Amino acid sequence: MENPYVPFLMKIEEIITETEDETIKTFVLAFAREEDKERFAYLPGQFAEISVFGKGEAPFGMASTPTLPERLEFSVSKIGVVTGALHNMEKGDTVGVRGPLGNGYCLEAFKGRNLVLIGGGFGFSTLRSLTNYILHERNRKAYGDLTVIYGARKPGLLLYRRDLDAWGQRTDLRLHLTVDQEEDGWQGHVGLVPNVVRSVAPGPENAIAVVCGPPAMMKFTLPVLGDLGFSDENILLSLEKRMKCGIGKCGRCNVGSKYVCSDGPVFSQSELVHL
Amino acid sequence: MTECGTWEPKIVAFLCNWCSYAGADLAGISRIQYPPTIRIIRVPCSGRIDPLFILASLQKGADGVLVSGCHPGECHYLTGNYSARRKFALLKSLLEYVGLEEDRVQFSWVSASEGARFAKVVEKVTARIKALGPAKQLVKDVPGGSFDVAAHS
Amino acid sequence: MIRENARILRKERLERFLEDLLQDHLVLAPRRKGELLLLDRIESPRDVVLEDGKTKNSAKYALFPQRERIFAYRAEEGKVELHVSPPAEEKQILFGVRPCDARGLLLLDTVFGGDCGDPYYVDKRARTLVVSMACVNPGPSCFCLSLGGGPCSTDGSDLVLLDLGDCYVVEAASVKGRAFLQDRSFEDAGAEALARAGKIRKEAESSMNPAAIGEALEKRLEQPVDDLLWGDLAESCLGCGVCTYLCPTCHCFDICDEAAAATGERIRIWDSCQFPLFTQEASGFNPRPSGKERFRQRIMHKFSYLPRGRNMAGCVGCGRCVAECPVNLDVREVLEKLSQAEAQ
Amino acid sequence: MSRLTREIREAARTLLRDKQAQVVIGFEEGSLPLRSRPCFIRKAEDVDRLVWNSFSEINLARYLTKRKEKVALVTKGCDSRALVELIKENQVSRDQVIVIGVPCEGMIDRARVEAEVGHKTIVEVKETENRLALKGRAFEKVLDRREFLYERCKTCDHRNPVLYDMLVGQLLEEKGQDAFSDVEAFNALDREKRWAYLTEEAGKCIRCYACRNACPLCYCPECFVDTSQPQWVGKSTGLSDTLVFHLVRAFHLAGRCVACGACEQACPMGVDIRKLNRKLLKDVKALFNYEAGVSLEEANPLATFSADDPEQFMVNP
Repeated sequence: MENPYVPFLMKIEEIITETEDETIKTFVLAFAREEDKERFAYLPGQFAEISVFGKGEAPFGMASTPTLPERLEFSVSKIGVVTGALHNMEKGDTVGVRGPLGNGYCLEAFKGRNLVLIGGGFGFSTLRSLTNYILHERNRKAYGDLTVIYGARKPGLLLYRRDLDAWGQRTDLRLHLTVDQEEDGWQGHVGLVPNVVRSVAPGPENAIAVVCGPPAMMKFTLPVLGDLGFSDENILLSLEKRMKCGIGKCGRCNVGSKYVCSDGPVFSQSELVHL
Repeated sequence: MTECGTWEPKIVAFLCNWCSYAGADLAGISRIQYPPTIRIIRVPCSGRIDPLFILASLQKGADGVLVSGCHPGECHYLTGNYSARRKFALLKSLLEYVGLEEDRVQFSWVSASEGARFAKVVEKVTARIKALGPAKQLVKDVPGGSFDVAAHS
Repeated sequence: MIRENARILRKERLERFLEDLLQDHLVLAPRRKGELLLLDRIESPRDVVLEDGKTKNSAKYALFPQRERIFAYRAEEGKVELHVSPPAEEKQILFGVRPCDARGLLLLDTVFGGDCGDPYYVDKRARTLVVSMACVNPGPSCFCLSLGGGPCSTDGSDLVLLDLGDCYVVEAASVKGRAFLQDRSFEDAGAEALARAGKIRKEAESSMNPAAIGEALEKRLEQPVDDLLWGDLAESCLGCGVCTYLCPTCHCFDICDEAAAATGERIRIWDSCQFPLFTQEASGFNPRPSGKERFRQRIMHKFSYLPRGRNMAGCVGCGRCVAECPVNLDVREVLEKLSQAEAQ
Repeated sequence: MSRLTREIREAARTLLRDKQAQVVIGFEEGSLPLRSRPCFIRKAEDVDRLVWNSFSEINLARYLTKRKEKVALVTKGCDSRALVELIKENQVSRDQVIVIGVPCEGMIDRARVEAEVGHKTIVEVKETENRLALKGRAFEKVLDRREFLYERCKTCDHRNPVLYDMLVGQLLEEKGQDAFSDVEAFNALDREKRWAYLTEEAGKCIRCYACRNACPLCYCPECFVDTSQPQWVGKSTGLSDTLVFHLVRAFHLAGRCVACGACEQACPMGVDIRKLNRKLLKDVKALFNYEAGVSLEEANPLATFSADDPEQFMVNP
């Protein structure tokens, strides 16, 4: 039988420093074998375990989009042992990848609906994946209005500036960027994500809200969405927990009776209130 | 390696910045010969040495550990080496008690002006460790699977 | 439980029987190592100790060992090679494990088997024959009856032996067990032996006083329990891993790398929900910051989440956690208090 | 009911009734034969749960650190010594604890009792004076409790609490000084034999950390085995890592270990953890003339020094 604990190898093709404090880098990985690429069919919102050999594994959501299947991108914040080691790696180095793991966003159920994507800080990576997926010319028609609300502490900490610039030019997407601390030349919103959600006030009709970000942001955004008329079934959250196996066996990432890795990481708010 | 009879031990030497490290430096500047067996780790003071450093060195494959600091009374921080001496006495005795080869872990005092003494300490320590052969007792066995590790080193 | 197809193994033939098994099997059985009674590999039938109750380690040790290599690697100059060891092929027999341990394997089967199974466990399980020894003399920490098992339960076993004094009644409890019996010449158990077996079984069961743990508790745990009560229940808990490591059903693990300069291995090792590091995130944030939350997790996982998700409690009542807890924190009392606690 | 049990209950009742203490930490009957266990009494009407017997082995000082309440602690000799160290290390304030001192005649090593009856199941135990009456399903046996004490209790020279606010029972005569003959005997073995013994003991360890967590002086918020940056010690049961865990833990207790045996009695695998602690106890006494947990004033031997401390072990070229 296939061994779900053994990673396949990928090469680092590019490393992009995302933030001005250099604590978040995006690693662009290339498949070494065609069969790995074919096996790695994923949905936005899924994640993978990245191995740095000798240091261990850590889970990261795919920041790339399945519409560009040649490369995988992972944005990594330098926090612990594995992430620290990743940050020390260079172009051409080899890492291990295990996945795709977990359940992504249910793209089928999103069809024909208006989408409100709300992200904060580092949690934006899978929403970037989702946004790029929807914006792809093959997919865009299948979905309704797309609103993206994304906040960071300050402008220099916003990820994916190249994408944000491109999205800003488009007419089929409403992009609201916000920062906690204003800086010279900043043209977006100023304020915390929940407050921006309230002022932007996306309509709940035929809409699904997807929230991903730090726990505090999620906690304060939920009641705002409730006030705006979003029902719990139409609010999706992507959770983060310490994980190891990624396949619902090692026992550490549960919220109540559900494992974030194998039952999630995407949950609807209506599921979560029961846990 | 061992088989060829030219085995040289790997000895981790924790040297205090103010005395023993300077002593080693002096030995170098003065071109005093001593065995190339030591791998120096500079520490602020012999008092900084946690027994864990010593055991971790042995786990990672050091054949011996030398800890050296300022002579009593000459510590840059006044009493760091006095505190260290108590720790070392207990550690040395404990390791011996559990049956670790006695000379794997050694301690010395070398001042900044004692380049020659430093060389002699290294000679003596090396000779003792050489007599023991490669360390096995605490070495952590990290297999390379089917890879023949020895063939590559 | 002891049915028609039962056979007889005379005690004087036990040694010969084990010797035969040792020919072509790895045999693990209770044996003494110093004062410890351990389930461990035996070299000779004389190593086996069958009368002294359950072993300190549970049967999971044989199928889900504390340390298991996933792969070895060599990483040099940006290049990495992995080496995954092929599974062993030797057949193994767990001889003389207690019915509670055998039953614990059923829970492990649901976790490690099925879709996206754990190859290590699944492979070992397929190569393993479980021959359990029914308990004629349950101890004061035993509570298997309260969890749907029993001192002579056949759940999870391939064969079950019951001690009649001069001989064992051997019963096949699975297809594998039946095939095993067919291949060997055993006497059929006569009506007299079966009657004695039934009597012994009844006596063993009636010597236990089962507390009702089950649906009522499960129902109760669906409702929130006062946080203060969890604090009280966990007050004496040391937060060590004795209960989880010796438990036949606890299966949480960690995956980590052990590295030398260029080579190393990735290993899978037991971990415990009772340890703070279990859920601590790299940022330092810990969703279960104190012993109270970790104690709650252990109880809820065993008696609420697993029954809901896997249809079986994460407890078989072997009593190891009761007997081995350094502070005698008795899970039976904990469950009783939880059952009685008023809903919030 | 023993006199000590009665007096402990009386003391607890008074302290709780007069609100001198918010919680009394003592022992209650365990749920199994041969066991007592910690209990936390907060209401005067619950004091009758308290007992004192030959199984009151746990070092209750373990429960003092990080506690906010005013505590009355049932304290035998070794608990009191742990308390002294905790006070010296600023982990517990003397004012926070009312010490109910209990002179201790030693605790029973249940493993010995179990071995004595051939590991047959014991279902009931009655203790009267020095007699221990055991009942199993098909046997009865009476033992003299004095023959089944823990090793450490046999050589204990601090049976009376070293400090107390109230005393139950009567002070016992202290035995003579511990001669550490066990350490001498082990030291006399060949080096290879000593190493073989230690590796065999470490090989039994399952890294459950019961020893550490039961120890009243292992209160570090993060143990050295748990650090990840750097990760000093591997997490698996490999022999090297397990040995380093036990060696360094023992060393961290040098000059602090009060020889209470909490580690060995917590260990489910019967690892001879005290082998290391005993050696350090002996050395600390011999080299620095210090005994942990005896005096509130005397400085910890590894926090001080003397100009003429021994150094004949140093390399002198």
